[in-house]
Amino acid sequence: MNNPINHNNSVTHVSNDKFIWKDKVSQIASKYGILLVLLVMMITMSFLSEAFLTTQNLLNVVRQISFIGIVAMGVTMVIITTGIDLSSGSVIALVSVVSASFAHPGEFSIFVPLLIGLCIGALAGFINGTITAKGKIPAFIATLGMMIAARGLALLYSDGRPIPDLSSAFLFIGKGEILGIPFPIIVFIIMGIISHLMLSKTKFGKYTYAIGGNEQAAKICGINVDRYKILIYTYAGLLAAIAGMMLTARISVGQPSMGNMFELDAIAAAVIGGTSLTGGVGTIGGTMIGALIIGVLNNGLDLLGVSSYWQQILKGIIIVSAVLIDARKHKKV
Amino acid sequence: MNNPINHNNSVTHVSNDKFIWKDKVSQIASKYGILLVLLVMMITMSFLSEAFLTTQNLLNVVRQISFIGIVAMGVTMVIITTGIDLSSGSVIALVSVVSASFAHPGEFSIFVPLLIGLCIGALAGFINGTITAKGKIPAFIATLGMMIAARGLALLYSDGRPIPDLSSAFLFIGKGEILGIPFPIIVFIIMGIISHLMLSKTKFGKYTYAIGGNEQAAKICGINVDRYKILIYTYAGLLAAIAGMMLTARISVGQPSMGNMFELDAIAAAVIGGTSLTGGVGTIGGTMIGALIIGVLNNGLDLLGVSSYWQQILKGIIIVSAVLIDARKHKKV
Amino acid sequence: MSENYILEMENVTKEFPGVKALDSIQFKVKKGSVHALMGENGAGKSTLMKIIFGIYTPDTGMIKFKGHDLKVSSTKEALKNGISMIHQELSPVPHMTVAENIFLGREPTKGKFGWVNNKKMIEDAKDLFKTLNIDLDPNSKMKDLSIANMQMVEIATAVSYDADLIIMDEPTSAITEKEVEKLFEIINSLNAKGVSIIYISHKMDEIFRICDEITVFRDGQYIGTKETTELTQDTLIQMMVGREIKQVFHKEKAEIKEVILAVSNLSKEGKFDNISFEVRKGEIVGISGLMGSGRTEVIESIFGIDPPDSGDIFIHGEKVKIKTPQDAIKLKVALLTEDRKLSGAFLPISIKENMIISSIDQFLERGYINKKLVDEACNEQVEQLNIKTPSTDQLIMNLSGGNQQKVLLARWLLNDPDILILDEPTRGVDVGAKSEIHKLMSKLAQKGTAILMISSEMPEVLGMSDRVIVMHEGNKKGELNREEANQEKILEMAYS
Amino acid sequence: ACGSDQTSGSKSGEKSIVVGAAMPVFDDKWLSYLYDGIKEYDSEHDNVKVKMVDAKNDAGKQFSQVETFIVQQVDVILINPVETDAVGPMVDAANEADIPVVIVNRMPDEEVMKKIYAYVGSESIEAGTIQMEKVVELLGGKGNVAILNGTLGQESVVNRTKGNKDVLKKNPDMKLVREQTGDYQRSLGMTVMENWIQAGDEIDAIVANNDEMAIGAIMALEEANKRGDIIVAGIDGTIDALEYVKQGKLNISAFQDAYGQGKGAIEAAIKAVNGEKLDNNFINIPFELVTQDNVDEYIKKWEK
Ligand SMILES: Nc1ncnc2c1ncn2[C@@H]1O[C@H](COP(=O)(O)OP(=O)(O)OP(=O)(O)O)[C@@H](O)[C@H]1O
Ligand SMILES: Nc1ncnc2c1ncn2[C@@H]1O[C@H](COP(=O)(O)OP(=O)(O)OP(=O)(O)O)[C@@H](O)[C@H]1O
Ligand SMILES: [Mg+2]
Ligand SMILES: [Mg+2]
Repeated sequence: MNNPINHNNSVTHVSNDKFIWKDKVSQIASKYGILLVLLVMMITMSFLSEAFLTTQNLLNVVRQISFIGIVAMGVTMVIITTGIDLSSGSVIALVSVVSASFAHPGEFSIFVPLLIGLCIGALAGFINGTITAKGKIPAFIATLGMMIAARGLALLYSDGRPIPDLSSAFLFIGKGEILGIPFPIIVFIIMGIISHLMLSKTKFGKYTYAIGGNEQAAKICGINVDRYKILIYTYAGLLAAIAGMMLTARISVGQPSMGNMFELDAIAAAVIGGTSLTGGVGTIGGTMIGALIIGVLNNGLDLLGVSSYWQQILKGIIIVSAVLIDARKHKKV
Repeated sequence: MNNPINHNNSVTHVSNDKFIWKDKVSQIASKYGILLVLLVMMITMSFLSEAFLTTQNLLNVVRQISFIGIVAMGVTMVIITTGIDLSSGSVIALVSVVSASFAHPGEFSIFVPLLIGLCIGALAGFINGTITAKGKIPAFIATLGMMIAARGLALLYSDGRPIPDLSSAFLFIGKGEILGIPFPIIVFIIMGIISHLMLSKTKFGKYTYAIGGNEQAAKICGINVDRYKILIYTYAGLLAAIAGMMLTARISVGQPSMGNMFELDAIAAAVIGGTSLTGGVGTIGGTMIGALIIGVLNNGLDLLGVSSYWQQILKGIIIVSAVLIDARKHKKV
Repeated sequence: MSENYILEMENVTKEFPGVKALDSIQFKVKKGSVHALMGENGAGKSTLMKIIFGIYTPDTGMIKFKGHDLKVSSTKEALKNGISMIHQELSPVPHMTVAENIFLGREPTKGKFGWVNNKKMIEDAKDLFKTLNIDLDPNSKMKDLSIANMQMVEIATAVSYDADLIIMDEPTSAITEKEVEKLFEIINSLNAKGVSIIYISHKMDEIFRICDEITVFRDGQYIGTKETTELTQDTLIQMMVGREIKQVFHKEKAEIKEVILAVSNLSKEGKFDNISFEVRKGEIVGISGLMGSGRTEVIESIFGIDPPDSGDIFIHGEKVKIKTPQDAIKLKVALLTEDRKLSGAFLPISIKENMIISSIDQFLERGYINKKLVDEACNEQVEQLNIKTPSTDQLIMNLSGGNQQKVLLARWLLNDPDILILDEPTRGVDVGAKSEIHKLMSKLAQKGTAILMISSEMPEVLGMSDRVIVMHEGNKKGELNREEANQEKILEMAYS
Repeated sequence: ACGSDQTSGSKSGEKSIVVGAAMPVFDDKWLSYLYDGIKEYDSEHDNVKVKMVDAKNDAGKQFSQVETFIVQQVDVILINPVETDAVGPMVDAANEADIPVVIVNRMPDEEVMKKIYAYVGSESIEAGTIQMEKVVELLGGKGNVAILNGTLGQESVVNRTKGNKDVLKKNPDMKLVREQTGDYQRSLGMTVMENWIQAGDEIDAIVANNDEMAIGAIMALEEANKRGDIIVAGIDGTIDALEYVKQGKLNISAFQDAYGQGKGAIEAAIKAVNGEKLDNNFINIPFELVTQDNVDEYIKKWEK
């Protein structure tokens, strides 16, 4: 009686081996399908180019996607609630120029630009969330507005010019290394773990899925849907700010044109990683794999010296193929 | 939205006059809300700038948005089926360079570039539709792939260079006028009427709404959902091709960088015009108004000489406000 | 003898990942008969119907329709062959009109461009409603209808195909006695025209009233087919459950104590007017009334989903303000809504998560959800409510309707409410499970929970309630004690 | 100041000259100095009002903006074309309305040159030419070159790269081993360089379409300790880049006097309104090669 589930499972009384086996395969495939796609890509690449499977190159790849990867985590949560966030790229730009302007050597403590950057990101997210939740308008429009306006603010603030001359403490968040591992990678992993725990182990996470799964039911279950939506968008803004500041430090300059098209890459990483745009489905792990797929693709095509034009063509085809293969695995028998 | 279960305003048993009246107002508001927003914007503009309400300027505004407007019609249909089309901008670019390359004076009949352009657009749409419908992957990914790949193809075909030197017959479709009305405006209106009739009067239209409203129900009623989806994406591709060729003629040169970010404007026009990203809802009329709102906004801010940075900031705020006002009107009393 | 049968199925098997839904079953329907298909939740009834209708393809098996081998790979073919179906899960296209929904996929056209003839469609729909005696406007949007009316539209749609075989998968789960009578009239007239009907329902009295033959499935297996006259309720239940279930309503005596919930003069414009009643500790109060009488609206108001315009709510004698469901939940009120798909289940999410969502705080340990606590609590519910599933990690989407209902009930039980409001708690639930839910209600009442139950099933109202409130067009028509309540009295009040 | 909210037409008092300036994109560092050249002139002259608009790199949009200027009946239109091949129709439209046109920075074809009042600037191809010629010189006519392209499809990218390649063609011992787009962005220049380093080809010179990508490449090289004596060349001569040149990190840049072009353009525009005749309507403000030897001279230019 300890295990009522087995006991109740009278439907599977035909539990022959073949049956269970089929089940397992399909479960594994659906859970790890996109991971398999990533592995296949990596193996293929390592045959095509010797340079691919070196520590340095792999570190490069992960560092390159760590910025988009971090943004994509917030975007994943937003998409799980059936929302979307088009503003990430512009928020990155705004955070970049403002935080850079407070990060000149010898002016302020390192905490000033960091805090200001985080606040701007969080505020932008908060506004996105509030307009979407309280204003009852599509997230697409709310965040599109932010996308346009935040870029304008970034340009206005910087007068369209880059802001160089950053303190070495600030530069560390983009260029530093700890035990040989680039700082952005460390942040990527830490934020991945935090976001994963938030989504899978906390009330916040369960509510996120519930809101995406059935918003009406969520309300009836006593979830303050508006409040959680605002929280989720704010978190997404915060992650964009982190990525924005690290990227600024990485290239040693605050730039109002930074993060162009980032939103699209971030959404793509989430969707490739299995997040459903119809809501209720998605994981941080999947998104991280999605981001890695994009990274390996970019890196691989560069390593192979494929020309820019062909790179684009192949990139389009490979992204679609990766998701197609994954979808095929999910398919019901 | 506060009532999770949909018993609506048709509570007939207490049918006092006040009630019916309220109902009417909300109906009108919900039908014409966004039109009212457009009118308010136009009236405001005509007070702020004398130049706004001149025939020439109004023709300019309509011509400016006719390209995006035409694309947005196809995008509207796609969104009604719960899909999305991110590829329009790139398809425009591909059509632009290929059709331009066949449109040099004295080489081919005018029909050759036009036909080739249309075929390319339709083919791209067909591929989008087939991958989405048959491959069972999100339209976001399928059309994102096309967005990247078609841009690559356009660059490859043209080697990244513009293709000038077009025949006057070809140029007519972008610069010509009939009875003083610019040709693109005429095409915009004609395609608007055709698309509207398709959507509201034909089986194709009914099925489009049915697929978006409840795909399962549509399948159960014997509708060949896949086939109709493919048709819809193909039509969207065709419209992108028309816009692409007219735009090419308008600026007298085929360009691989043409149509950058068009997809976003087209989607925005549809959504501002009341098309719901969750499917099943949307009209061509609404989308045309949505496109006009974007056009009046761009033109107005330029006329007023608002500096570019502030333009962006204001544009973001105004788009959100327009939809907010519209949403408020819809709200249940 | 083959020509006597319109449909013959043999050795049909269908597996889903982890579940053998049908295990080489047989099923035969005589021409011009009404054939009941019975079985517990998850027995495989809907699965078999979906196979006949071309939604699923069987793994193995033979199907003969009108004496010919039937190979249907799409619903289109099924419809063409003369089979139509009322689906268990309502599946409306919300933003389209009633007429558009009815004629979806076969719109009348006119002119050489093939324009859809909207006028004719509306006329046809009106005619259809007239012959079926249904009072609905074909121009109204589907999303604006009550579930009951959506159900009537589905019935009308299925009938309008002029099919030889109509499958009715729980057509009465969302409608009240009045509409059930209409449906039975429709079935009788179809029968007279020689149309065969497969009828699935968990309501015993319906089966015995209109069905000629009964086939029983249990856990995906064929148990037997009998003439209705050969069976009694008890023997039928025994076939279905495999054991004897004697008493259908487990109403146990509970000590009725002080008033917990009292509402006075609750009104909402256009919805209901001046509603007052009390519910006591340990008491089960039923609310009866016709479809659209405003029962659901009243309890949704109390629960804060759509707060009332005026009137007061008292809990434990104290006046309370409930503006949102959160307020209600804090006051230990729980509400099981009537439409599990729209406002109940989180379809893409697991059973487990569906269960704990509104009582999540009790599973938190230092901010994290304690998996062990969750598993224990969920497994206990699965056992107590006898929910059929291989695992609580299964998506709720993949459960049969009745089992979904039980999961949602479990969600609210985990909240340990003082006041439990149930809106159609046994909709689509099989006899066995129904009696378990009833038992549970009794047990909760004995523990001191106050239960307010809306039900459109007269036997359930009469069998379970200590008191019955009857509503009509947004007004409370009266209250009857358990002793004085009977079907005639209630109906009289409900129709007045 | 520029674009401060005056409406169209003239105000009371003396008739002021309204200049419509159609600019390609605002978030470009180099161009922002060109705009400064225009804006400063505007603020220094009370009788001149400049309306500056941003086409966001969209030729169609630029056309619309020019049309709006025509509707507003500005006195002269200043265009920095998004697409030089697309500027013809805009000029035609302006001419039809009797509004003179001055084009700045990106040179249109001969046909259009005949129809405009003046072109102020240089030729993109020249930048690519002088940049690569210096690279060839430094490498002694032999070596492997990698090119970092700007945003694909843009006029400057096409022509700067063409200039690069024309020079390579004349030097058979020079080999183009890699060519990839860095989208004119420092971060992407860095990413592409990282990947090239991993690919392990022998590269003797990185030739970038602008300074930002060149700096990105330098940063990637330094980080990988591969800077060595690889030659890195950019274009634009931005302040950052000049600093890099001074430190010897960036070997070559091609300075283009943005401020001077802006100022020259608006001066030409005013002349057009006043009906002055020009002897030659190509007002050349050429690219100048910057190396460590002459960098101070250019740094001084920025300082003023
Ligand atoms: N698409 C599916 N995927 C996985 N399992 C399924 C699917 N559809 C049905 N099942 C399983 O098959 C079994 C039979 O389900 P079915 O819906 O046929 O039951 P039913 O007899 O109609 O029950 P109810 O009376 O509750 O409607 C159940 O165990 C159910 O969980
Ligand atoms: N004939 C009808 N026409 C239109 N709407 C109706 C009709 N009947 C009911 N409704 C809708 O149903 C609502 C009341 O239904 P409600 O669900 O509160 O009643 P109920 O007594 O619980 O009925 P049900 O048995 O359907 O649950 C009304 O507000 C109305 O929106
Ligand atoms: Mg069923
Ligand atoms: Mg009800």
